Amino acid sequence: MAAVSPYEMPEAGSGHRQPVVSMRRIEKRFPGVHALKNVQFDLMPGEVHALMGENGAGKSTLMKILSGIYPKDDGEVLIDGRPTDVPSPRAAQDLGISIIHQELSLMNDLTAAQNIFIGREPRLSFGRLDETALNRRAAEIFASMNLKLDPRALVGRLTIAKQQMVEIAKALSFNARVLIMDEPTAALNNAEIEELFIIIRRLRTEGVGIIYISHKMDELKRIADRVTVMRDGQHVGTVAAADTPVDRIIAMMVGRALADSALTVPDLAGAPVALEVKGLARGREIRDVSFSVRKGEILGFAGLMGAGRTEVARAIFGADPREAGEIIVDGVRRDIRTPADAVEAGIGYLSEDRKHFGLAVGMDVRANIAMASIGRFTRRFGTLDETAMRDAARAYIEQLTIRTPSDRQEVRLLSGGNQQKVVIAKWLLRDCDVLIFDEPTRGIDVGAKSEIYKLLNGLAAQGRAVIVISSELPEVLRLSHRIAVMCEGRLTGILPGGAGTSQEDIMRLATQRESVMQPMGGMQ
Amino acid sequence: MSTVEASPRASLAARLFQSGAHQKLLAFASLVILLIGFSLASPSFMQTSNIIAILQATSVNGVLAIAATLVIITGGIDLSVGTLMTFCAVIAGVVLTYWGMPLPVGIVAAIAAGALCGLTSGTFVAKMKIPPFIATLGMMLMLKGLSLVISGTRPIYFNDTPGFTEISRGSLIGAVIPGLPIPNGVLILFLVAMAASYILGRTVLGRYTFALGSNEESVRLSGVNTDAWKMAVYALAGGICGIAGLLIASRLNSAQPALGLGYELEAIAAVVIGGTSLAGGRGSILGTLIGALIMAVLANGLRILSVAQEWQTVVTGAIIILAVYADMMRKRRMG
Amino acid sequence: MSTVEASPRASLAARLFQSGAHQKLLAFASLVILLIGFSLASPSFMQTSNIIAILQATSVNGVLAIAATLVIITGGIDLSVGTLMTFCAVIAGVVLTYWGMPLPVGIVAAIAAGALCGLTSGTFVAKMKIPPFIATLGMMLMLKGLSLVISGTRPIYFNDTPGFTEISRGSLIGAVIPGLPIPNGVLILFLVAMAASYILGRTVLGRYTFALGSNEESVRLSGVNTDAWKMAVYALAGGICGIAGLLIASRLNSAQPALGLGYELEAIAAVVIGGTSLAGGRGSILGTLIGALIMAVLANGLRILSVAQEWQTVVTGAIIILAVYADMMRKRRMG
Amino acid sequence: AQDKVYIPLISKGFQHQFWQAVKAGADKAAAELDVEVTFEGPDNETMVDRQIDMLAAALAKKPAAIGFAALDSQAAIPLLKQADEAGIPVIAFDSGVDSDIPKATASTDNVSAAALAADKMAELIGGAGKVAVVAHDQTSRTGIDRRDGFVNRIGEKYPDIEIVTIQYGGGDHLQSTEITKSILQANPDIKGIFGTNEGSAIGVVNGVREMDRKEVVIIGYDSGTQQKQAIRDGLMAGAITQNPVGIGYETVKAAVAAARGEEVPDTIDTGYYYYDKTNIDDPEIAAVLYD
Ligand SMILES: Nc1ncnc2c1ncn2[C@@H]1O[C@H](COP(=O)(O)OP(=O)(O)OP(=O)(O)O)[C@@H](O)[C@H]1O
Ligand SMILES: Nc1ncnc2c1ncn2[C@@H]1O[C@H](COP(=O)(O)OP(=O)(O)OP(=O)(O)O)[C@@H](O)[C@H]1O
Ligand SMILES: [Mg+2]
Ligand SMILES: [Mg+2]
Repeated sequence: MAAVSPYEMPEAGSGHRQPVVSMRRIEKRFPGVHALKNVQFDLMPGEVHALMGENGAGKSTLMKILSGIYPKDDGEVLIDGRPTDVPSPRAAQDLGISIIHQELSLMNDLTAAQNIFIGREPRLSFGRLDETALNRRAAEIFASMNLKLDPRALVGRLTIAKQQMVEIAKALSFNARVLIMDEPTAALNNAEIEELFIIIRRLRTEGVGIIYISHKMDELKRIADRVTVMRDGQHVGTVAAADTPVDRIIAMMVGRALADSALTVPDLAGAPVALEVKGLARGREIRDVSFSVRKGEILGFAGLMGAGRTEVARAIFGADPREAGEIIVDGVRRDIRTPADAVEAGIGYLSEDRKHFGLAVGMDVRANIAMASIGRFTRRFGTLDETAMRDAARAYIEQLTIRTPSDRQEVRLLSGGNQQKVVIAKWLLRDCDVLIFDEPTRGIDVGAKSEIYKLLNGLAAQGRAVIVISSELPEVLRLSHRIAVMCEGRLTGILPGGAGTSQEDIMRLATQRESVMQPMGGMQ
Repeated sequence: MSTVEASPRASLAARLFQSGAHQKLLAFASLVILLIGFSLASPSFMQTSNIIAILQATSVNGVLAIAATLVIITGGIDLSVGTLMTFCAVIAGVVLTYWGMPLPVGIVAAIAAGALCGLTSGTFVAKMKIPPFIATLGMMLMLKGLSLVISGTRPIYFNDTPGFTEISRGSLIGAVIPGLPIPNGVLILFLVAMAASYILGRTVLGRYTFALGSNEESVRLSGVNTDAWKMAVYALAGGICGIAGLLIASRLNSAQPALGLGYELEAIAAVVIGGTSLAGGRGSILGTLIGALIMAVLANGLRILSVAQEWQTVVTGAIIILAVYADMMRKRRMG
Repeated sequence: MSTVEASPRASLAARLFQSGAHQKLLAFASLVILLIGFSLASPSFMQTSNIIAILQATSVNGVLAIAATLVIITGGIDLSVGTLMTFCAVIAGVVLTYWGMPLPVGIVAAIAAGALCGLTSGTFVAKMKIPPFIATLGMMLMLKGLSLVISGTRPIYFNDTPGFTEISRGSLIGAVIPGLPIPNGVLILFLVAMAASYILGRTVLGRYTFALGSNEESVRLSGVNTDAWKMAVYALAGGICGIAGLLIASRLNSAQPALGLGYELEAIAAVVIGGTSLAGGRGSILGTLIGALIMAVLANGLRILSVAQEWQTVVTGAIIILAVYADMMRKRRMG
Repeated sequence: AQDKVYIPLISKGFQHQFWQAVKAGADKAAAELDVEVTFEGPDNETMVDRQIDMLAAALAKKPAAIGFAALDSQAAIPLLKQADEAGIPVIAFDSGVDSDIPKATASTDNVSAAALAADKMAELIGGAGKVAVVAHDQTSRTGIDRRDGFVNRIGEKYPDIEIVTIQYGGGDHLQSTEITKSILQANPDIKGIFGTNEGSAIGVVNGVREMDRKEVVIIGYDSGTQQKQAIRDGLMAGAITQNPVGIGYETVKAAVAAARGEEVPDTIDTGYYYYDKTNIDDPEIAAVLYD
């Protein structure tokens, strides 16, 4: 592909300074995948350069080359205008390049502070650790991020969002000149995203160059100076964020314009109740949660991080124990103790943490898609019908445009977004009456996102009950027929969907602390 | 969707290979090198009788290693394979010699006892959440003691059960093809390998075996009754140890209650040399067979060369490391 | 930020506990139950002489288990601890008896030999990417053979080195407090435990030990030379095995070249009973000490009760499982 | 329960038939003399320190006397001294203890017994040819004595006999079988093999049978059902037997006497015999064989 791009390449804000990073003609191949083809990219000091593109476009791969994780096959990397080798993560660090990876890569058995300073521990003589200084410095970083987190908390016990904040803190602790953020906000809620933006703006004024990868289009305008778009491993163009409409960027990403249909809330008054939850409770995490979903309905769940939405979903699904509460599916009280019971009762749950709870990443796409539906592919004597499994897998690969060389590719080799699609395919194939989607679009590109919205609407239209837990309020508003809002383990209210409800309405309920609690929510 | 795939009914041999297809079985090269090396070093080595001796020497350890492979693929480990083998041999002895039951009853009893003990280990692991290492270590000790208790710390002989020694020593193949007196023990090893390979590659149980080792929690959250499947794998492995028990008892024409300790490490070594990962989620029966063969060829070859025993041990250790290293290198080069 | 921390210089005892603080050492309860049970069952059990015998019996396995703990926390496993111990004992024998060097030279030689062998295993694992199970299995076999080769398959006696037996059998404590004739072997176990615990909890090496077991890739991506640190951990573990070698040689007044096989499983069992996870990333020395004590108390108590030997094995297996189960239950209840 | 005289026997092993036969003799004496006997030994003969732990536990029970088959005399000396100081008489059995603490030693002379096996082997193969040894242990006292007794006698008296290889199978039946097969494979002209204990001897028999080399002369050691059967079947030429039941019996008897303060003889030679098809049913031989 020629380096000629159909779009102009505007310079970053101030003057004609030299790019701090310049990547030229980058090539990268994996077995079966030509991940990067003749890619150009540059970064000015003091700019926020957004890197956009569909799932599997090659964004993470490009950044891994820049940060010394993958060797490039061809092309050159210039740092401060000089051709430079980045043979290892250590070399990248020494060059002042710091990266927040898309997939969390923390040591769960170590504390937050220990994670942040791994490899750079403050030391006393004889290799002794200065734990006090370690915790103090971590606390300082957290304070600068306005983050309330105990530096001595074990990372494995933190929520994903908190873990993501630890990753960010770690990247910040390097005081790098180049900061790469690969989907830092995928697991964050609005408040945390605001804090992150404050940090990013501060760094920008300090002259740090920031590469920002995200699938959240609304963030572009707010934070990016320039936008580079990639498609199919190729550089499509680089534009100034301020004077390029989002639609145009989307068009560059997906190669066409996306038509977004408005939400129409169906009248479900007469529809039978598919799932009813009564008095669900466990300790301080879930406090007397009751609600119901009708067939054909999409019930959104909104709330701040740690509000307990995931806990509620897992308790319904039997993944965690519950102390009290009834679960009624299709009018029948079901005794759900394990996920197997839940699936038996027709409930499916797509977890928010695909790597740990959604996928067997060492297995292939086909096996993962079939994982919840093996019974359907079992013939006499327990043998598997591989042909049927293959056909089913391929159908979903096509329907969800999962980018993979074949259905036998190991899932760990897919890009993050495509992995998420595999989990979705798994539950679509299972064909449940009640589907709980926990953050279904985490890490999914705009094009695919609208595909998934279509899909969720389609599921509802087929008469299924759909519960969508999402930390993106626009998404909740865009999808939900009704919106349940949680705060501190309680259901603080259920709002009607559609134009009548605003983000502010939701936030009010989401921050409704115990003191102002009123008996509300529950059954309609 | 159009049909692009190979024929869905692959040949048996293809099946044996298939479950380890993405595994790139390179331990094979080490085996070939060993074979060539020993052939050059000693003319006694590459003779039919010796090849058969090697195969026969592989049979018991091979069957045990297959059992261990299944458990290891789930991400567990089974330290009890050796003493369970002995326990099953003792059970066969009790049923056949002490109770005087007919041969098939003894065979079924040994395999059933193995499956039951495997199920027990599986229950410890799946239901009681005891780490497999401890659950099977405890089982190993318990079975070691129980074998002695049941047998009265005496070997049990099978002199009253004509035909029992045929299980391992006879040669059905030799009866058909006179030039090829492959003992039944080897045939049984091969059949067990085929069956295990089929189960791993083609059945629900096999699919879950890999899935459990790959990410158990995600499988559980897919609505699979992971505990039950895990117990099934341990039970299957136990049943296979029962077969090993029959093989060794038949070969020694006796159930030796004190035998079996130390066999677990040898079996696990064969599994790992064969490329199965102790972390679970990947592995193949063919690899394990090759691993077991490597161990047997090494032992046989060094003995044939009359290498001093202490040096045999040193060389064995070094070659195990080298074989796995060679495997690693090639895997890395192939990406 | 204000100071929130506890005093940075904790007491020695607190340190011993600290690295296992989040571990909730509940194996301890099993130990207490065993102690109470045996005391009630036999008056011979709770006597000073017997308690000292138990501690003495713990010392060698305890030190080995500490070495194994370090490697296990990195997510590896060390099967060579037993034969490495023997190898170091033989080296001490060669240096002291065959070469007639003074005692300190022998001590240094044994520990250095251990560290060197550990470093070799570590190199196999870190540089050659051989799975720890295989690397240390190979090492175990090589060392087993080499001990026999070097010693000429004969025990080496330390009769010409007066004072050598004092390493384990003498009692410095008893010299100070006459009523408490705790053998030096036990003192050494305690000192090794303190040191290991300090290293784990307070030094860079300890930090990387846990970090490697928790997520090696992430440590590597943080720019740490993971290979070097891993090799350091294996070398340290090897050095500790060298101390175990001195202890056992001193206790037996001889280096027994054939000893050591099977000790690795016992050491690993102590580690796991003590709550250290075989998956790596978590564990404590105190837990390991308790695990080793549980094994020693069990063995001694059952002997004191004159339980038939075959039943001793059965009961040991069952109690190991039960102890870990009890631990699991309480951990789960405490979340 | 401690009113009965209590005598623990710490042996070198437990699971092997030989040790079970010793135990049977000890139990017999215990029943006759109305004393309580326990019998314990480590899993294999390398575990010197485990044996010491067993001895320590036995001493803690304050027995009237102790029977002890030392894996390594030196290693046990501190504990034996402790016993001596506590006035607990020690009776050594199976092989001696290099110390004057034991009041008596009930044992077999393994070296001369193995030499007898060498003589028989030479006689059966006509004084010339290749032979091999499948031994049970490379480092234990019994293993070394039987190997050396055999090898030295061949070296001294039979210059035309060549010992081609000595390999060790740990007394494990299966391993000894595989070893034997390798030896037969590598030496097509081998004339005889000596197996130094029951497991080794049975392994040799199995190996010869599986390789169908029935012309090879096998001499075994100890007894047991299979070995006796092999001798009756003519597969094994003959074997050395000790008198394990006698060892156990005499040990307990001497221990009881010593506990009562009676004089006991320094050494109690329990003897050894060569048996083959011709004398296996003699009452004198049958009495010392076990199943
Ligand atoms: N290690 C690997 N082996 C094989 N293929 C890989 C590997 N890493 C990435 N790929 C492939 O390279 C392509 C680019 O992946 P990359 O992770 O860079 O995408 P991305 O743009 O970051 O997507 P997403 O938005 O989903 O994170 C994908 O098709 C992916 O499957
Ligand atoms: N692994 C864990 N260990 C300890 N506490 C946890 C863990 N996971 C969640 N929590 C706590 O449980 C509570 C509920 O968290 P949950 O994840 O259900 O919230 P949520 O509403 O789904 O928010 P999120 O947007 O983060 O998913 C929070 O207080 C959280 O800190
Ligand atoms: Mg990506
Ligand atoms: Mg959540």
